[in-house]
Amino acid sequence: MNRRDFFRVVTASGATAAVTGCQRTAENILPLVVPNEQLVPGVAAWFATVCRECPAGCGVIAKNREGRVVKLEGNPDHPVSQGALCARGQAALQGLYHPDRFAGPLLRDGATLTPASWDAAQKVVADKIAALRSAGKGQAIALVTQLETSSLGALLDKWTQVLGTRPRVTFEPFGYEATRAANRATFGRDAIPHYAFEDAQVVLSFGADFLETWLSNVSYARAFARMHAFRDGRAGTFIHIEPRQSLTASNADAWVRNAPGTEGLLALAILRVMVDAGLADRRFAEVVTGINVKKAAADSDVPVETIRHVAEVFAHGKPGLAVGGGMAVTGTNATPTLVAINLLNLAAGNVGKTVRFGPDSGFGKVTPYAEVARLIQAMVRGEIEVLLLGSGVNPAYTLPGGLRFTDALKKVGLVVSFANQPDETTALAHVVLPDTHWLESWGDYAPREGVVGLMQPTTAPVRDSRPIGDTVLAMGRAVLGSEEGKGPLPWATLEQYLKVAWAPVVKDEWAAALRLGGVWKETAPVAVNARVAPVDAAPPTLEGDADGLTLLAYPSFRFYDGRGASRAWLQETPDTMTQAVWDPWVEIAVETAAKLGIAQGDVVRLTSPYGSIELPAYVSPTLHPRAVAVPIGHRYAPYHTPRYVTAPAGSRNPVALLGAAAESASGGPAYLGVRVRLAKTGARRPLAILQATHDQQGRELAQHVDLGAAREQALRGKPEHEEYFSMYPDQKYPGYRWGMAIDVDACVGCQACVVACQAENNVPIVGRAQAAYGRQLQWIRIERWAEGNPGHPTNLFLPMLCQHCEVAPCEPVCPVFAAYRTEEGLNGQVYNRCVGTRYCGNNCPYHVRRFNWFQYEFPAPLDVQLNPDVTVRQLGVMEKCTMCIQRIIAGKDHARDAKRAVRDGDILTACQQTCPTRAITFGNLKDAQSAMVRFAHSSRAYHVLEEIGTRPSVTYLKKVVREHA
Amino acid sequence: MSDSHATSPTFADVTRDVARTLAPPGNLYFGWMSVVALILTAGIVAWTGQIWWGMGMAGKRVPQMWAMYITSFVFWIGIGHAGTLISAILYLFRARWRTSIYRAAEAMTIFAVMTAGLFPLIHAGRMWFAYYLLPYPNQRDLWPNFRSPLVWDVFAISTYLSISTVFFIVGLVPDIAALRDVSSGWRRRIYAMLALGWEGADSQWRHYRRAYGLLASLATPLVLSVHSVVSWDFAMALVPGWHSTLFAPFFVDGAIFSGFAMVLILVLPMRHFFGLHTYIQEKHLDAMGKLILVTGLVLTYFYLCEIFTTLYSGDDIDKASLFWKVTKTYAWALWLMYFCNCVSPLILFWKAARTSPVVLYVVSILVLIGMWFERFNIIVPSLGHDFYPYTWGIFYPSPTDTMIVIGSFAWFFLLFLGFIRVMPSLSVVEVKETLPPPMKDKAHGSHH
Amino acid sequence: MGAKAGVGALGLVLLAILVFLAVSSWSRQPAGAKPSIQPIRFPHSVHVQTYKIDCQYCHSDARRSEYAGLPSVQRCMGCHRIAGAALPEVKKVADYYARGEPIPWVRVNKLPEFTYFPHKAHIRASVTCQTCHGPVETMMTFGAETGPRLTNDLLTLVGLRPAPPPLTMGWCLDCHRRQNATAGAHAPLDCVTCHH
Amino acid sequence: MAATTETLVGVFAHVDTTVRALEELWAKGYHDVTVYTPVPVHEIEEVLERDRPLSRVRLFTLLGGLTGIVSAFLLTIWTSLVWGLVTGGKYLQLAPEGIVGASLPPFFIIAFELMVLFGGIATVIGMVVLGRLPRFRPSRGFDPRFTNDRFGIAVHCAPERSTSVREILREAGAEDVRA
Repeated sequence: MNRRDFFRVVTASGATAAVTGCQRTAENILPLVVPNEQLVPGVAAWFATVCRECPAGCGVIAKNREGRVVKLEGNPDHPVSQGALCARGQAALQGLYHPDRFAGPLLRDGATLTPASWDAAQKVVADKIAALRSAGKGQAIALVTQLETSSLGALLDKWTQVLGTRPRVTFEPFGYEATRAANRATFGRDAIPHYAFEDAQVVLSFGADFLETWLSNVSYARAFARMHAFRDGRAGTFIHIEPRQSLTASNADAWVRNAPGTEGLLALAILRVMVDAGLADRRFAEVVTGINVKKAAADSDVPVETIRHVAEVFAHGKPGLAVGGGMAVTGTNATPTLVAINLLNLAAGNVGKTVRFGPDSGFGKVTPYAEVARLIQAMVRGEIEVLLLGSGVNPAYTLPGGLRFTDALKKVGLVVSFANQPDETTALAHVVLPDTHWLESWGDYAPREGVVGLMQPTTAPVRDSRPIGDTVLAMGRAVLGSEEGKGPLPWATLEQYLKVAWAPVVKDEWAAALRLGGVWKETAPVAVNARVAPVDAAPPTLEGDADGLTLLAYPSFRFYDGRGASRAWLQETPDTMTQAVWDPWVEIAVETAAKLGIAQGDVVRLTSPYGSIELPAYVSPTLHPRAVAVPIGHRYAPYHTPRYVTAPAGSRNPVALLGAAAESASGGPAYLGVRVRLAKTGARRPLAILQATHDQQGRELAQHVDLGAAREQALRGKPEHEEYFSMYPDQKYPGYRWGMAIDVDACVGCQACVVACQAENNVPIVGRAQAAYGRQLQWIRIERWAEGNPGHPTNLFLPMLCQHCEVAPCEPVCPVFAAYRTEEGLNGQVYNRCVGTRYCGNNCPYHVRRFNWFQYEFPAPLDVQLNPDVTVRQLGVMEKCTMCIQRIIAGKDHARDAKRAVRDGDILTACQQTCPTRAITFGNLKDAQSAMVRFAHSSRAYHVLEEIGTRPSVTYLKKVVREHA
Repeated sequence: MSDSHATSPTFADVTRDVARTLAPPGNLYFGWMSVVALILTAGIVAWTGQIWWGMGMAGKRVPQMWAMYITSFVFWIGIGHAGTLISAILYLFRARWRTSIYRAAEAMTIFAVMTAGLFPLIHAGRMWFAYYLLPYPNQRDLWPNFRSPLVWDVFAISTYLSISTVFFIVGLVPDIAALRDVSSGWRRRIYAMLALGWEGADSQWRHYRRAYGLLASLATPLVLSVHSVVSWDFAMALVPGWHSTLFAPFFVDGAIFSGFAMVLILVLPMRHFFGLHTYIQEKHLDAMGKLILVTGLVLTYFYLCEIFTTLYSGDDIDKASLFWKVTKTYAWALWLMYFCNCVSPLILFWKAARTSPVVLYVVSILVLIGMWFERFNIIVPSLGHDFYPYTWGIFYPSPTDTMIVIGSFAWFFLLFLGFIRVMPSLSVVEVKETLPPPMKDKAHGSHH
Repeated sequence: MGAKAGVGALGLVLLAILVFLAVSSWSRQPAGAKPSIQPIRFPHSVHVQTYKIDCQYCHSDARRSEYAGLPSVQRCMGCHRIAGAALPEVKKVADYYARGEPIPWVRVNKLPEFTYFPHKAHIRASVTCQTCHGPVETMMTFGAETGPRLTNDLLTLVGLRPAPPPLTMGWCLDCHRRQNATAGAHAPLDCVTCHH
Repeated sequence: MAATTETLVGVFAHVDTTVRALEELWAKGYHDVTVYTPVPVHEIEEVLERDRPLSRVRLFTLLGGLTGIVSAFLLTIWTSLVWGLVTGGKYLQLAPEGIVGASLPPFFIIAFELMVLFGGIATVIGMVVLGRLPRFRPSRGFDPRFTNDRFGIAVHCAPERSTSVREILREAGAEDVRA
């Protein structure tokens, strides 16, 4: 029996586990026809695979219950994710169970796509290809896919060769072409190295948003936490240079706001200061002779002292690490800028230490944007007659407006899309051959040299879809007229090809490799020869009005290039900096807003030479006044509207404003390439912002301590604490007493915990209007508290969830004991007992209790994702964080099976499990040896609103602020 | 208004005048009834929608998980208090002027409590499980949480409703007997049933009088306790602006204040339309006016105390909450409340105002508005600006909760309008008691 | 005389409360579904009593999962390929197997969906199946009548048709408390253990 | 039981005449008397209550109130001991070492409310029982005027003494005397 059938049978049995409502009608229980060793109904089975929500390629494990995937977690054995997973990865389930997924192949019939059989749809494509081939026009066939580093890529390349088509184009909107070009120039190596953040003492980032989307955000966030966390009185330093206070910038010990496009100037100025101060090798003197620090300071809007200070801190950190990237570092000067950054790394002696060539990133295999642009030009000339677009590729949305992709596509006779849900490109396609979701697919993926993750189906296909590999093989054979097992394309399926390809690697260890999630080995750094030469990193040339504002179009950490946007979980997860959900916005500096009379929520029209978009304004006190910033990737899936949000007409995609030109040195796109004009439209569309204010009003919710003081306290211990006094006897805990420690210093505000919690605990989506009105349901939220100068604040990220107070204000007010304190120190919330008086919600000083204002729906098939261990709440009941009581029960159950007590680390809450920086620790407060208790007794420990006397079980650790970073 | 007894009515006059109020009503009455019924229907439709679609139909949110419904709940409970005060406390104090209004006031109490009692149900997210709050033996072995102020509410309000009703019915029995004996036909049969065979025999009166006195002495502490318990819904909570030991007396006083206003609102039209000027005289209005004035002044004192204790407490969060209430989004509601409750009753320092039905009516309406907003100001702004700045927010009423609150007034007036046409809205017996007893030998009776 | 009557009246009120107590505790609602017709007339008594098959031979997930599980059709056929192969009801099983279809059994014991009941923990604590499911081994048709209906109770009294015990919360709690008090067990009494 | 009694009813328009009649009857030793009044009249009660014990309604109130207090404490404490759930760090539980916890104050509120409730209901029950209510048939001496504006004295006496009674009532100023 093959795997897919096997899942299908189990799925049939799983269908009995109804999850919502309390129906009392007779229901059927379907037993398996054939028993299955791996899947026991009621017991989770875990399958390792690779996350394909972005090209970072994190290893994940999928939790399968009764044949249905219900939760994703980072694969703890995988070297990239190391057990963590970001918000986008967590939300991949919503792609799998997306209500808009195509039910099967589609063929265009006039204006609409109509369902067709696989045979018919494939035949249309195969016939066309065959016709072109026989006419000798193989070059009129083009295949564009997302980054496929391993077997699938190889198979597709083989396919293009066999059929004599154009070479495959690997299209990634964020391809890091300039980094490759700079490394080519400096090190003679066309590659993106591995950056060892964890080994650095000082990280100097020029716009590289490595905590959001840059290269491999989970892996780098974890490494960053290791480097930056306060441990034994020491902590690394992180300096970030960017015109906008991004999430990454707000995690920096020092954020330097520069004028857009001046990163290269600054890098060279820093190098100049280092050389002048004797902190760098003399051979760098020649490359910086032409650099005037004062002029660079004036051009970049950064004070000279700051440049000197940054240089000093960077030079003294041994080793340090300078990274550059992000969308502000694209455009006409991208390669010189990155060369300058390379020089900094060279000068500080970081290459080979923290900048490691050898374990090169898979991003090196991306086809440069310039070639994609050439393909589009060929389309415009009518040279392309068949265009095959793999899933994950949505050029109609992600290609710059200046390229006029949509017009070009109209010249193509047959556009074939393998996307499995509708997007801007499938709307223009002639044939849709839906690819399976990656959670349903075989495959492999190498995020970097030496690490190859194996992908396996973790569930039966939710909709009638086929792996792209299988489809092209079938079509290829049809074109060639060959049979399975024969000819140049003998493999029946991608699975077969994969197993053949892997046979020499894994030999007999196939099952073990599958279980582990892939094969990885240490890849030694490769020595590189550097070429030190002067570089001109003058600010980029920008198109558009000279007096316009520089447009910073940057990828949203929630949606990447728009791939994640169809996931409602991500839409409802707030952007940490603005705390806005659903709608995109244009970030406008206060100065600009005041000048133009723009208030927050005013709809503003942005016009560039290539188009215009309309977005509500977010007035930012931190943005550089010469810039406006718009996140990329905000789009709505059909089922979102009007169920959750009403989408205004017109484009809101900032990429549409960009020009087509590629940077000459690297062939990369210019996300920093245009100036835009702003105009008020007169309309208003207030943003759905969850946080009322970023000002703590002195309430010390998120606390911080200076590094010096933290060192002092770490040595001497915490100052004495006022003893708690009560007229009532203390509660006794016969068994465990659960608690949590959250390190505010480690939290980077990535929101992964929010989505993990949503997935684990069946938290519904409420939609834009409801969320804006304080009715969002997430059990955990990341608050951003800004301290100090509003224009240049220190941001503190505070994950706030139920504090499980020992003297909980919510409990005694409940008339029916729906809220009560368990014997294990949790605040229990019994949904079926709850009457909905909401008294507890009022009385909770933290306002972490959530109320089911309506009967929230889980549009099919999203309901299949629901965690069977957690009740789906009815309308009118209160809910809140349970500290994953279902995981606690499972953990205790396993411990009892092993006839022992629960040990530290046996139970991980969903938020803790997914946290890339390990900011959250759960454990038994009665176990003095547990990591949680050590945190709770740390000198940095405090409780939020301690003075109320609620005695929370959640302890926070103060953020450590570097006073002179 | 018959002028046959311009000086002092006789016992027979009283019986006749009261019986007259129960004559078949005219078009004006039915007109009002249908208006009220229509509004009530709209309220019921709104409630039905809320049950069907969920609590989200009302304007509640985080942080204002309580809003219009609890405001109205406290408002109506407060209204009820004046009735019990008049019927029980003033009875114990032998305040004879109460007799002409106490029946109407008592009915108002019961209907107000019946209205108030709806609101916890309307407010509950799953009202169909509201019975979980009752202590009844169940298969779950689970009882209510007697530490919860809401369970205290259940006990206090159900006791209050029961005792008020019992007190009311006990007071009605001799009156219905009197009506029975002057009416005929089906009315007589119904009254005969309700009168329980009351004859006014000495053996009945002696137990009746004793029981009535005992009920009055039970109702007196009860009326003080009920609003104290209601105030503890707030005072027991942590919310800044709620967590105050002042609340019990503050609420009780406010309750009586608003209750008297409602009594006037009900009694003045009754006096006008039924021509009861003989029984509800200027001195009655004057006494009511004085009570409103006094309770209003006491309330003003409590407002000042509230502000003073907050400012003096040194609690920054409390102070921030107060400052916000006084100056920000909801300031209009606060200042409206201060005007209605503190300033508008001051006109009653003038006797002319106290005896003018028009002035009294206007002041009463202002007081009711002010007292509704007092509860609103306690609930909505306090919650909107409490401990946690992340969730601070502004509450906007929705059509549903607005309609339900308006509907509750309709429900109350519907009950009252129905009552005055089927039951004696003036106490026959007690009014007779206040008259000089008929004496043949006038000199003989003079020492009373 | 009068006072006596009053005391009598108070007594009546108390009596009414007692009657209410008795009635409400008697009327514990059954948790099982209405009797329904199973696709195959499966006699537990024959399998358990005549052939001495252990409960967990068929309901093999009970010891490792939340659910007790039903035997796969293959497991049924393991015996029935030969045993009783000619019986009409067994032929139905064979037909399902031949078609590769699961048998659409009708659920009998169903707890509300807000209740998490793990069989595994109870098996580990050596709770017998009969404790909750009643003397299944004597039943020709399982769960044809569930819950404490009056007729059922009366029939039980005279030893006719035994009813499964009521799967109500109070009943669960009684057992947990009894086990903790007498057997030194650690049966949880935390609400959220079962309701989460 | 050969003796039959006759009921003579005197209808009075005034309180003082009624009192006069009563005093006369008392003086003559007629104590089996029912007085009907539209309102309770102090002067009449004074005569009637002279040799009667106080109404026993208050005994009902006391018993009811005490029952309320006791049952409230029983209910609250017993339910806590049955399942002593902890809320807000407060509890009252049955532990192996006895009753633990100190969460009693809220129970006084319940006790107070139940005291009033039970006391009030018991009072009414007392009134109903002692006042022989409800009465389904009018008593022999009742006249509908007695609930309006007339006072009545019904004297229950042996038939042979009716003349004397009639005389007394007339003397006192009865408007009408009937059998």
